[in-house]
Amino acid sequence: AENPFKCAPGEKYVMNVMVSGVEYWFPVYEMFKQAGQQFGCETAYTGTPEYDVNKQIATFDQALAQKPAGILVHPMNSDPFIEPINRAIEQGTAVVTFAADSPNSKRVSYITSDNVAEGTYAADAVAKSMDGKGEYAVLENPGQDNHDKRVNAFVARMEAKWPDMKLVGRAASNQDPTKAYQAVLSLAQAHPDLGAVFMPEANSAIGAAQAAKEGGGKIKVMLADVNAKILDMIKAGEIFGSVNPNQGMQGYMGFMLLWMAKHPELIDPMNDAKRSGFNPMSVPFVDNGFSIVTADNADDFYWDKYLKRRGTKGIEE
Amino acid sequence: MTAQMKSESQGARWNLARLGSMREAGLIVIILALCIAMSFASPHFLTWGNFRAMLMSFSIEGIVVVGMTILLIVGGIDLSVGSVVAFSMVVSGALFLAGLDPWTASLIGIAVSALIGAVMGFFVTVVGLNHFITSLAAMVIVRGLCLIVTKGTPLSLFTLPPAFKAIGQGSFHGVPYVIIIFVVVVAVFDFLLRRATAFRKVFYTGSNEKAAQYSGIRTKQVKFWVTVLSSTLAGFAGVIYMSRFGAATPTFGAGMELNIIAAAVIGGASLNGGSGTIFGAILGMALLSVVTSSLILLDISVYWQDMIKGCILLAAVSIDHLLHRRKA
Amino acid sequence: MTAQMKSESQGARWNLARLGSMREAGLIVIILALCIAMSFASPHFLTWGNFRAMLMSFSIEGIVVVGMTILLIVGGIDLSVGSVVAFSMVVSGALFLAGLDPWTASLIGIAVSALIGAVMGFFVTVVGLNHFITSLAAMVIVRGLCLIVTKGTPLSLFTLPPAFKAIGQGSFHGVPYVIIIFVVVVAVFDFLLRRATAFRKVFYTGSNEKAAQYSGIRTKQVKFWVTVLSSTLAGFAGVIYMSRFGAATPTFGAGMELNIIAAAVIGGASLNGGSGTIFGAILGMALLSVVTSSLILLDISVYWQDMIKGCILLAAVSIDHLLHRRKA
Amino acid sequence: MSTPILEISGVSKSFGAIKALTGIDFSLAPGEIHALCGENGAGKSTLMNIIAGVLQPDKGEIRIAGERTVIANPAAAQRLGIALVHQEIALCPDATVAENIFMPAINSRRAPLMNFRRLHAEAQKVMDLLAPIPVRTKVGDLSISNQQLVEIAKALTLDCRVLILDEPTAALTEPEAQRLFAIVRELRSRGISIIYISHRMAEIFSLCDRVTVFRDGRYVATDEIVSTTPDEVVRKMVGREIAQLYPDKLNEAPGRTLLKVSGLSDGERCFGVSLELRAGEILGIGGLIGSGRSEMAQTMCGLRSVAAGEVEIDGQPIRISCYADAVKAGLVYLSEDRKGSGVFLDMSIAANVSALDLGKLTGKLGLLDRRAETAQATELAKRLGVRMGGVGAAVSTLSGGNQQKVAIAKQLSVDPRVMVMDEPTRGIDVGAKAEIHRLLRELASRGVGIVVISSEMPELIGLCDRVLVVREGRVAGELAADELGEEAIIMLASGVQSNSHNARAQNVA
Ligand SMILES: Nc1ncnc2c1ncn2[C@@H]1O[C@H](COP(=O)(O)OP(=O)(O)OP(=O)(O)O)[C@@H](O)[C@H]1O
Ligand SMILES: Nc1ncnc2c1ncn2[C@@H]1O[C@H](COP(=O)(O)OP(=O)(O)OP(=O)(O)O)[C@@H](O)[C@H]1O
Ligand SMILES: O[C@@H]1[C@H](O)[C@H](O)CO[C@H]1O
Ligand SMILES: [Mg+2]
Ligand SMILES: [Mg+2]
Repeated sequence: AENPFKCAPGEKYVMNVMVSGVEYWFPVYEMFKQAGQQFGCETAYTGTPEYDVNKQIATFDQALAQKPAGILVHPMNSDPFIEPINRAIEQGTAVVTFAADSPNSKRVSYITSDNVAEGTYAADAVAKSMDGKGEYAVLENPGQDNHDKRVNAFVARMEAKWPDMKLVGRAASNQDPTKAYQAVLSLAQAHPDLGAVFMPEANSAIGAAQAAKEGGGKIKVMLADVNAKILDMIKAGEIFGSVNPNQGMQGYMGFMLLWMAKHPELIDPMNDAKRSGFNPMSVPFVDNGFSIVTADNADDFYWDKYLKRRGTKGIEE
Repeated sequence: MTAQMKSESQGARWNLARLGSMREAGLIVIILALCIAMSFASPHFLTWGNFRAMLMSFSIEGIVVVGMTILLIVGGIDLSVGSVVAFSMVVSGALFLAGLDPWTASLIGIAVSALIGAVMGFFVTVVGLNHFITSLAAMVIVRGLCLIVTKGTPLSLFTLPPAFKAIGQGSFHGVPYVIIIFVVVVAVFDFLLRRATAFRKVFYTGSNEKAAQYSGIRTKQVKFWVTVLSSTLAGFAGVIYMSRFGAATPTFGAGMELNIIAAAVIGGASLNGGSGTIFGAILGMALLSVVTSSLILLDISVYWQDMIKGCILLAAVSIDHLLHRRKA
Repeated sequence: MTAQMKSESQGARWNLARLGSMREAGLIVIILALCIAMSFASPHFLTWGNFRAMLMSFSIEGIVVVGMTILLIVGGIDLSVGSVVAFSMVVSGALFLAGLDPWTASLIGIAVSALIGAVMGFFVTVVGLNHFITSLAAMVIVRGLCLIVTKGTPLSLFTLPPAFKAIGQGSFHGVPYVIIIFVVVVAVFDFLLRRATAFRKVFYTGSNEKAAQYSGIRTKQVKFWVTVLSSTLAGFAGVIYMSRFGAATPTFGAGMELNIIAAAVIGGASLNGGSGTIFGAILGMALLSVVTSSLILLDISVYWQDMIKGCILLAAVSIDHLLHRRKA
Repeated sequence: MSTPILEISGVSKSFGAIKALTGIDFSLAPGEIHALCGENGAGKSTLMNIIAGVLQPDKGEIRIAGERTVIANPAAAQRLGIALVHQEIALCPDATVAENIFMPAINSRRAPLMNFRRLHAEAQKVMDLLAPIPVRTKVGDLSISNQQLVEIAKALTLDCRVLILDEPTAALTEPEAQRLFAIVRELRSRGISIIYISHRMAEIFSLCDRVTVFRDGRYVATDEIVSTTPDEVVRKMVGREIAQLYPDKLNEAPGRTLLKVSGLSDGERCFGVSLELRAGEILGIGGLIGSGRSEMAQTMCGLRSVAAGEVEIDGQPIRISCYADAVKAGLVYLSEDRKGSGVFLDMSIAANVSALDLGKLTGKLGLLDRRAETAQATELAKRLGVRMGGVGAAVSTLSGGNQQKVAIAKQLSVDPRVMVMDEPTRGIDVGAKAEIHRLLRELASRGVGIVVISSEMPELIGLCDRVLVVREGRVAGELAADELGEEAIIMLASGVQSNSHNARAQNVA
């Protein structure tokens, strides 16, 4: 028979995010796009450049108005997306969430790296390098779910497994490098023995790492996510390390999940789906894993090098 | 004289002849021109779905714009609106989760917002601080309160009863209630601002506070109540957002104030007080929304969106200004 | 009269007797009070290290505050400063990565920032838009340009030569260059603003533009150049940030404008123009910074930080206002 | 005759549909003081603004010393040696008196740094010529009349060939005005040409050499002062004879007490003021600039906080904690500071007129009856002869005198029991002034209490039945109708015996 893994003409899959100009999404889309191309589908990258759920929903709605086959969405907040996602499902557009979820909606699947595992791993790495003893602090971005999970997991792991590691300060840096800079400077003043600081994203880390460096380099900086600057600093030993979600897998598997959700006729599992009219494609959760970025492997995480290697135009196609 | 009185008596604002001389005419023309251009550029633009998405995206904010415009007219400004919207959501949401029925919870949320307005009003009229710094402090404090109430995590209000959710998510013969509420609020306040005696005092106070005092107007009272009104409308918007989103997010609406103020200013409100219309401010909001959604529909690269958006905005206000100036 | 002349001739600003009557006295008292309270609460507060840390954290922003204050005095406002800071970083950074030496690259970055100021100045003085809407559009456009240049990813300038990095990271006999630059910029502009003939025109234009015009002052020119100055200083700050962080982040400085304006307003600048001092604005900045770092030092929960910060801010400006009013 | 220093020919200027000037001719000889007269809205200020580069003419030309010139902006006018004291005070409220006085000089100065010591010393010297106002004061803290003096002092510092004074004395009292005249004469003797705009005929006839009259934006005539009379000038201005400048005074005993003030103090500028106003009479209040007349009136009406004292209206003591209380009790105050607190410049004439009592224009549901508002404004504007495009026009488009009429219309729109009017006819032309005086008399005879604070001596004498004179915040004395005279008022006001008082042509005004 004919290869079933092919899109009909005009079949389009869309990825939708907030703060769309930010680097994290690009490698996700890169593989989303690749999977789409391999299936002969159209793909598009959409979203709002702002950190604003209302605006993101507007772009989601707009994308929806064009009746795409599926949307891979990073819902900035969970519940506000229930109604839009359900509306999408009703009109026949498949929806998969990634990196953040809307669990109460009818989205088909949710793909993410395990934020708790990331925080836990980061805690272990930091504690081990300090021989399980010392003071640490965290910078936060209160209100963003995946970031909160990472921080909480980090702290929880320390408490559970490393009793001699002492949490001496928490400050909100809200993804702003200057706030992170000031926070780390102040923390270092209040706690001269501060040995490590963890933050759940890369923007703050640029400021935090600089402050740590000016403090004489005694403070180990640990974070999640990467960018060129972070990688350079990791290589130079100025940043201790980073846990980086496998963005490529997030995008690729995100597409696959969408595609399957849109083509349930390909699957015929042993259950009551067929008889009762449910979508037989049921994979509620996928873990796309994460990488530990150290000086050894940092070179493989540069976005521009990756783009050059692949010879594509990134999100602009 | 008779002719004048006649046009006056017809309520006349919608009279075609007068439309040409309206402050808002320039904006209407520009928005229409953009829409026409867009309908050629993208087949998706002139669809009910897209139109609905645009209206939905600004109608709740539109309620906040109403309060802000009146506050700008009196010579004030309110940077705290985004925080108050969130706080109203959060308070109502928390009370609902604590077992209150959502309607009562919402009323309390709105009342608390009004109270915040009253506190700001106190600092402005009794202590004598200016609106900018007072509302800036309020913005920070109220955002802090949101974090304290929620411990930073969004409240999930999945269990809100359908009747309540309908406000934000339901529709009447295909027209979402949100849009209906928005249109009613705008129409009522636009009318009141043009016609009601109480609101005339707002213009006097904003135009020349001293002259208003010398006309026996209690300008402090006027400023106080307008401040309360702005916060109350923000609180009302917060409740509708809660119904629409079925959630109460502590970080919601951060940065909203700039967009709101921009809409009012584009629509002709002066930051120095004394002038502005609700209708104009809503057109300002509509302009911002049309531009944003056009860029998305045209599939403009995200890298370029902000730049193009800013340029269109600048061009639009320049054209509007020049059109209007020529007339004056 | 002789006594009066004498105090004048002593340059007098730092004369203790006059200090009491200064606009800034209230703020100084409040900041000192906070510092004293803090030194009891935390043994780390009154250390050179902490003082240095606080200075470091606001000194670059302090340069932006200087420009903003002058712009507020002339009756303007600049919402684009955060974007311009980022753009200056990004342009200089990109040019450096393209092979230019960092000094030339930085000069170009600053020049481009000045150009942005000139474009805004054009829209304000020739087209006739107000500063608010013009700089709002510029904020969006310039942020967009940052995205276009960087494609959304921070530029890593790890390879900047040590001599250049020293500006932002090095120090001279223990005093960071950043602090030295900050102090010099503030001192120079504070002096000029009080004493230079050219800057008097800024006050006149902001106080009553018409009166200034009637006196032969080309107020449009004044407004134009002040707009350029504000952007140029923002660009200069951007270059120093680049040197400090060894990176150029397209999203850098988003939301910075509110903090900057708040500092100037706390320090006595009026949003209606005509008054303000650099020294006051820097005190405003210092107040904000002391509060922020105190909260961290005291290990206040992140959920409570905003609320407490806002309350202290409100209390401080209220006390300052009342102290000052009593005198008047 | 030598070439005129300034010559205007065929200048026209319109604002939209309103023709402010039509083919105006005017010429100013070197070293003369040339009066410019005309009704409110005749176009005087508009022409001066054209000469000073503030406005551009639509048609016509300007010659300076025979040479055709375009005056593109105020800086250009300054370079040509033209200085203008604006009718509406245009000073920087946040700057000191000294800086305001020397603003043009500071602007053109090359020295990079300010020398504040010299600035203050020199400014004080200039200021003292007019009044001893401390030059380190912020202008915003000065009363409106003192601001006017600063505005004049500012013009004196300019090295000019042509000095234009647009109603400089509108809020000045006799002594300040006399000091100004001495200075103006001295300038003339140095060859400077002066254009002097005023509605006070006495001043014109004692000061000027020639007089030009405008009517409805057109040139009417120029005469040598010596060969004309005030009556003739007025006739040319108004186009008709003005039979009687002041209405008849009260010729019966005044009625019941309408307003009684006892022991009123604000603790700062007025102390222990007591006065009584009775039905049918017009009470005048005189005094020097800064004597505290305005403060007294403002305190009475709740516009300043009361430290001690009582106010009774119709025998009823009233509690006034703010002005709204006074208005409710029927006590209204007309501000001397038209631009600052008298009118809403950006708002329509109709909205200005109705500001004092919106209640009576409010229908059911709290909505404003705009038809009634329009009708009210139209009626009052007609009664006061406001020259305007329509009651929908912004007040800022009116001439100074017409703005003042709007401010008065606002007071008349409520039916007050007592009106306290601070410089009510400031900037109002002779014809309209007579009209307003008649109106006040008529109101008084209908039982409305009228208090008139005026710096214009002839007005106090011609209009009032009784005058209180205020000195340093206290009532210095009272003059009955038959005691009224300039000398008597001045003596009480200044507290010294003035023997060589140079009485002006009293019969004229
Ligand atoms: N900006 C403006 N817009 C519209 N009309 C104006 C404007 N300025 C002046 N006018 C009109 O031009 C006419 C002349 O005004 P102008 O101020 O020159 O009168 P004036 O002779 O100085 O009167 P006054 O004695 O009251 O000062 C008036 O009818 C006035 O309403
Ligand atoms: N806000 C103020 N601060 C300081 N002094 C003031 C203030 N307002 C008024 N004064 C001063 O108070 C005195 C009396 O004021 P005012 O000028 O109102 O008196 P007046 O008798 O009404 O005279 P006129 O109205 O003719 O000037 C003046 O010396 C004036 O300079
Ligand atoms: O920090 C990033 C982004 O902020 C986004 O939320 C996606 O996941 C995280 O790794
Ligand atoms: Mg005039
Ligand atoms: Mg007075």
